[in-house]
Amino acid sequence: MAAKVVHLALFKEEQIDHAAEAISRLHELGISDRDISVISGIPYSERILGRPMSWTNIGRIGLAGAVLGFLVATFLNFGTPLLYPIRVAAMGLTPIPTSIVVTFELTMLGLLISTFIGVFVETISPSFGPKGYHPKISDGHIGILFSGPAQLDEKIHTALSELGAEVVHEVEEEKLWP
Amino acid sequence: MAAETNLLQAVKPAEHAEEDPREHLMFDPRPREEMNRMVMEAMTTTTRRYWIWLIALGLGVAVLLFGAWGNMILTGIGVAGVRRPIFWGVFIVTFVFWIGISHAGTFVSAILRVFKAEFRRPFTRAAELMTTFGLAAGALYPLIHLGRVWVFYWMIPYPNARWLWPNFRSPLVWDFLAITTYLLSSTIYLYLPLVPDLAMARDRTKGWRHTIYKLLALGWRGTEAEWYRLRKAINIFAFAIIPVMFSVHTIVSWDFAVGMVAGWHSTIFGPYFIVGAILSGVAAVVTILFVLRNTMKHFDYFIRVEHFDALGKLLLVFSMAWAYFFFNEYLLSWYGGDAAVKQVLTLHATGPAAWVWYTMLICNVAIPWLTLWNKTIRRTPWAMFIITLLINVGMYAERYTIIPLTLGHQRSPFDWGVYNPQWTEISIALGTLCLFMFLYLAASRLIPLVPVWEVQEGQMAHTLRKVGKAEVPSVTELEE
Amino acid sequence: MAEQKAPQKWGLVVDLDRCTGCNACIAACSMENNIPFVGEDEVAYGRGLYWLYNKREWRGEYPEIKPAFEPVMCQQCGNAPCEPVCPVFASVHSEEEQINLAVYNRCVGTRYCANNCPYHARQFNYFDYELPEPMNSYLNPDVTVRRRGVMEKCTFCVQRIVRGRQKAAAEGREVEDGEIQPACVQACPAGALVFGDVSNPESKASQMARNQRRYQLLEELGTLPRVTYLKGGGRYGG
Amino acid sequence: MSNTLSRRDFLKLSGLGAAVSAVLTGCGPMARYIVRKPYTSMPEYNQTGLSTYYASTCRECPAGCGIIVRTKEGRAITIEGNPQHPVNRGRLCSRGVTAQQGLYNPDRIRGPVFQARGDAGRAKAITWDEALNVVQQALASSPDQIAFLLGAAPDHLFDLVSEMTATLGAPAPVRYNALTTFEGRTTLLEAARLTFGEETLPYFDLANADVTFAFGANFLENWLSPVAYTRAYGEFRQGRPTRRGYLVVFEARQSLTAGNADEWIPIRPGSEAILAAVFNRLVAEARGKPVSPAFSTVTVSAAAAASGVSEEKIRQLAQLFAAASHPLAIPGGSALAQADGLMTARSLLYLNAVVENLGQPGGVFLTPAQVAATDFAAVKELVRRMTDSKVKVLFIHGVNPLFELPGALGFGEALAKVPLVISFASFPDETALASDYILPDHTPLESFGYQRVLAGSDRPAYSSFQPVVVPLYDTRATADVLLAAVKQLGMAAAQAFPYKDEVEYIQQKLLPLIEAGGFYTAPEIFTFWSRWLQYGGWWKPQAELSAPRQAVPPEEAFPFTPPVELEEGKQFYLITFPNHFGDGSGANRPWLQELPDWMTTVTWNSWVEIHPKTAEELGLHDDDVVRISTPFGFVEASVYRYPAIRPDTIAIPFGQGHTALGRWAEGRGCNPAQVLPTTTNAAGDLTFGSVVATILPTGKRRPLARVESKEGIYGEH
Repeated sequence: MAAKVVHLALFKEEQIDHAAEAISRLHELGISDRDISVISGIPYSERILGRPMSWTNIGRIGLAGAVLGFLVATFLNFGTPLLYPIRVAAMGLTPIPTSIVVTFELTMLGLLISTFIGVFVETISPSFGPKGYHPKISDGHIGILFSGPAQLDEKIHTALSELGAEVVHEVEEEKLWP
Repeated sequence: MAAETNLLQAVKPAEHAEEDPREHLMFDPRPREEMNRMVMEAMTTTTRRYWIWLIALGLGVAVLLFGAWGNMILTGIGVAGVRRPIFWGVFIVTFVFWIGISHAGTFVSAILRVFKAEFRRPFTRAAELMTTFGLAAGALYPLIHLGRVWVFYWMIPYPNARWLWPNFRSPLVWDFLAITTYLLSSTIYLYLPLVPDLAMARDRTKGWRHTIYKLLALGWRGTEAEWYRLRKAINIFAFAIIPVMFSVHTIVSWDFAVGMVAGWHSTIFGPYFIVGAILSGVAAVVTILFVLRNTMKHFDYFIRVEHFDALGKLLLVFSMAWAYFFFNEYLLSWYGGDAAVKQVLTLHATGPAAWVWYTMLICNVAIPWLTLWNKTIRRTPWAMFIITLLINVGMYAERYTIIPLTLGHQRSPFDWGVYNPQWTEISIALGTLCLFMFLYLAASRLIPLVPVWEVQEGQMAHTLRKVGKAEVPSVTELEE
Repeated sequence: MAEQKAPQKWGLVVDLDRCTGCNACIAACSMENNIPFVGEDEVAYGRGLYWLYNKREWRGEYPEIKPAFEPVMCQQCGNAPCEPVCPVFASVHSEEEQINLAVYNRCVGTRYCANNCPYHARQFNYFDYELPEPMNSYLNPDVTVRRRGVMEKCTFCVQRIVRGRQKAAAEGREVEDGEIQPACVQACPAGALVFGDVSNPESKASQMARNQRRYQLLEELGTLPRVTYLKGGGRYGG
Repeated sequence: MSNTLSRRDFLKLSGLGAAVSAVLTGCGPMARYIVRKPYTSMPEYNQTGLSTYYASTCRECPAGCGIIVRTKEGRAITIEGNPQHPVNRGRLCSRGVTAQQGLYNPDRIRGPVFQARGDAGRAKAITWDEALNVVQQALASSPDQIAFLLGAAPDHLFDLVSEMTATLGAPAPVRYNALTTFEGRTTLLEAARLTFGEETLPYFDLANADVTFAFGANFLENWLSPVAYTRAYGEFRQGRPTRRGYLVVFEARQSLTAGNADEWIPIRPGSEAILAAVFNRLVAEARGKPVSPAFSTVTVSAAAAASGVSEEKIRQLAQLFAAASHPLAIPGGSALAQADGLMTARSLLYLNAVVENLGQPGGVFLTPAQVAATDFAAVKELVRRMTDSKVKVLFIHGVNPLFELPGALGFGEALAKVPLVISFASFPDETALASDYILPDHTPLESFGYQRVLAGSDRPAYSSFQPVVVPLYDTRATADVLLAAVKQLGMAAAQAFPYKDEVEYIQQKLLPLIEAGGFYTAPEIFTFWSRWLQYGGWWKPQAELSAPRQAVPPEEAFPFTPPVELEEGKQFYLITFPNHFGDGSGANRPWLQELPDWMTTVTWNSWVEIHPKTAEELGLHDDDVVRISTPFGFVEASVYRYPAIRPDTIAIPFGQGHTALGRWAEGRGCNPAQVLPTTTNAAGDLTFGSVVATILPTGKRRPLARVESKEGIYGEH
């Protein structure tokens, strides 16, 4: 396949209907969802734009963290007292009631920390699909990034302009994070 | 503005003199660009007064907090007023106070988010910042009050040379774990929704700010995948942080409740502390919103009378809930007949420091109940400012009653004691107040205090729908 | 050998009918355990470091008034409220002596244990207390000198228990009843304090603890104190 | 004993002593033959890491309890009771266990000084050679112008000085100690002489008594031998399986003894004599005994009127006493410090004869040692001589008269008239600072000596002192100083005292004991000496006290002095009582200062006890500073609202109010000696018992450092 050029179509925030329409047009023009990426200043659900659902591992990472936290808590509760047994009051060496508190806290800590780590890792890990950015996005514009074959450029431009989009050619990948 | 007002008047039917939906932020949309500009301006505008305050508070932190603390480390904890049998004093009172304040952010941000209370949108960040900084101020106290702070790390869960770990049966270790969890998670919870706004700020700044925002925005572009991840993470946090929040103050209450101290050993303490914490936290949010509204540019747009009104209602509910638990404590001890507990509770009201007890009741019950039912008062920001300050005075008095005053009147009258807070303690308590305000003041010019994207998202979902002759406010469910 | 046997459970019996309230126990305790004196202002503010103090309450009205003395020291609870709350295991139960140990070197000074002690038997070093030269000469080398920020309390003179046990072991015999005496017991002029192994039903302390005048401080809290009091002022004991 | 006796030889000798004691005690470091060395070259009697125990005698009060001092690396660590000692049987009081704070007191006088009567500019340290010259010249002056003022302990120094003054032709030494005044010791001795025909202290067998009446005898605190009597008290309460003693104490202010009594009878001060007399009559009647004429005229109603106790109560108590199988009456303390104090003492001693307990278990015995007079009258006489400039040289040892004597006696003024005052004080007390020379003695834990008069011992006993550590400073035993000075005097005096040093003198005094049937003996003095040091003294193996051979009641009818009438609400009886500071010398022991008072739990200061009702009437609150004035002076102290005192009586503890004596004692509280009278009773004892005082608020407040919670105990905030 020939080298694809990345375009960005910017819609004003009130033109959300047009943006959704534009995506359908692109689909019609044979540009698949894989080559389209929507960037926006506020979240629009996939439903609104007629896009396939995104997919993320955050839930699983969070769960894994929770399990890890639970295991650490179990070690602290039931392992460490055995390493150096010290009796306090008439409590057993590894009483259940107190261990529940520690277990809860550490499980939650594991869950929350790993959720964040999940976000972080997924954000900085390489993503596929067109990259590109325009500061207008944070001003509320809805940007549709897509890459299509060069021969379709004309058609696409016409179609998008009809919908009121401001089209940027050949958007450069911007280095937004070190 | 004038044009809009006219427009509103034109639309407003004369016979419906009641509240206009456009008084609500959600029904008073502004273009994203304008809103960005307003927030950025608010963030970058610093007046002379601002710098004076910032420097004064910085000095306050240096002298009142670290100066007094340093002196106490060098001479001994005896410069504080603790004595037998009152081994915990102002430090622990203030600790509980700050941890209580820190419940506001989570409550406003997480609980209201989970229940989709739309009025929360403009001030979730302001509240979350309170959580983080309140915790930062509060978490100092377990260190400050230590007799030997230089060996504080012995409490951290790691083994010593003989493979002796800390005692996980001690509520103080639970405290350590809970506060660590809460501090980390609330900081992340502050940070996650901040990322899109940081990207916004990144796009509008140059120089050192740009560098910082670029770094912190993690390369945010706003792709669907990013939004999806963020939403997912925020959802996980919103649901998970609520039980953590409950656990934190419950564990703080267990510091007292698991003990043998008469007046502490009560199952009611967990919820009692949580309700008190939310009362004091929400009150502090109102206090801060008043200050923000009056000092920061454009904030009168974001923070509106409706917010004071809504938070006022919440405060009234929590004040009642607090009173309910307070009554519970007295009823049960009165009915149960444990002489020691009864004596402690009676002495709170009749002992040498009964004024603290009365302050607590007046500020926590009488004042909210007498004022907050009234819509006009709820919608008068300065009145709310004063009321919420008083509520926090009352909550401080509550903690003071629970800690030193209870410890001072235990089972053996021979060993009763009167606790006198000393200058060091007052200075350190004020010092952490300075720390909190300093951090808040600094943060107010470093991060966008209003979650622009959340406000925009909300405004998008809110419309005025014409039903017959009326324009009815309606909300579209855009989120899943 | 003594080590293979079940641990001795040391206990103290305080016969309040003998106790006169003379405070010799307090002085003896202070000198044995290197307890610093804190001065008038500090005592006035409730910071006197008395490991053992004499609780004097008044009974009756003038002229039928009379002080009721009750020497209170650490009760060495079997189920000690001070122990589990310490985050760093500075307050632990000793397996060998069955008493409540205060590990000064491990203490970080949270003071939680002291709040949780219903007997107010724990004392705190608010400052480093000056002991001018050459007064430091009398410091007992068997007992740690505590620095500021550390909790301290009665240990049943654990150093004497250990010394007594070692002496008996060196001589190849069991510890005799009454051989080991904490400083307060040793000084008590009225013989109101009796110390011994309460797990041995034959020891003098055990026998006294079975007296019908017996009671324990705040028994209802379930702390299982090792100190037993015998009511004073009463009639003939059993 | 030759000069060249080495430590090693000495230890060999000591080794001969049988080691049967429960606590194996060694012999002293023998201060005089040993020089101080750094710990790196440890003296051979020390072993690093091991404790060495020395038996000695406590000298914090004259009772003479046996102590065992645990030393380690040459330092005195703890002081424990000597389990074999007949006085205390291993027990000790708070003063005894804190004696190290005297030894290691940073305010000690560290060497001989020329003091120049407090003129700091001219004060200078001197050498012991210079000091000896001073003492020698002082002793060489006209004998009748020499005076010795000694404390109640130690006895060996008193013996030596007595012999010396006799040889020189000087007046006999005067002995004084505030405690002996507070005990009423002279009155008791005189009463014993009149009643039993022997001038010796009675021994009251409290342990075996069942109903005991105590008039002012605070035997649990300071009286005669507090540890011995407290030990007996324990037995009195719970020592017998089926019998619990019943104690009744008669006094206006509830002391610790009265607080521990089953009944405290708050009688009016000054009514003790008539009450004692009426008990004599009622008990004799109840027991069918002839009533002595001195008592037959006393009526119950008169006694009731005088004392404020109801007739019914008096009869009931008399009945109780008469019906008891082992009744015991103990006179002492403030009861004897009244105009009729001697009569009170005689009546009560005779009351024991009425119930036939003399020489019986639970009764009255006589202690063996003859007591040298330590009476107040002799001190008064000495002060008169000093005032009349008849004393040119005054030696003071073991007593602090400027503090202990009533201010009204004018000892300070009298002292100013003595050209040469030589003090042997170890601490810079008031009197030492007002002396010309301070030639510091060793502190008791560094000294040799013996104490002979052991009022708490149930058998003949001598208690020994030995140094438990080498002397810390450049101090010298006073006996050595005197012996050396006498030797320098030459001629007859030197021949009368051929002793090389104090130890030789003591050994010579011990010679009669070798054959006296003690629980150990030895073929010669050196072996005896080593055992003497090892056991901490010498005593008979079993209890051995003589019963009084006779009992003579007061014969003729006695004109009882009525109690002083008070102007109600304005005047109050003032009671001065010693607490754990003893004669006041304990005030420089920081732990004694920190020790809560028995009854009030006050520390570190003086207070004035006022009944709460009276305080309310006077508008006084706790901690208000009031001025207590008597015709003899005034003091100021904070109010303690004391619920166990007669409403017409106030009380101040003795022992504080030092203007000297080091950092812990100085400027603390008030000295009630300043308000005491100088009048004496028939036995020559100070009548401090019913001083009339007025209270004047000063408007100041000085909170008392109390251990109790004022709020918790008295419901005040």
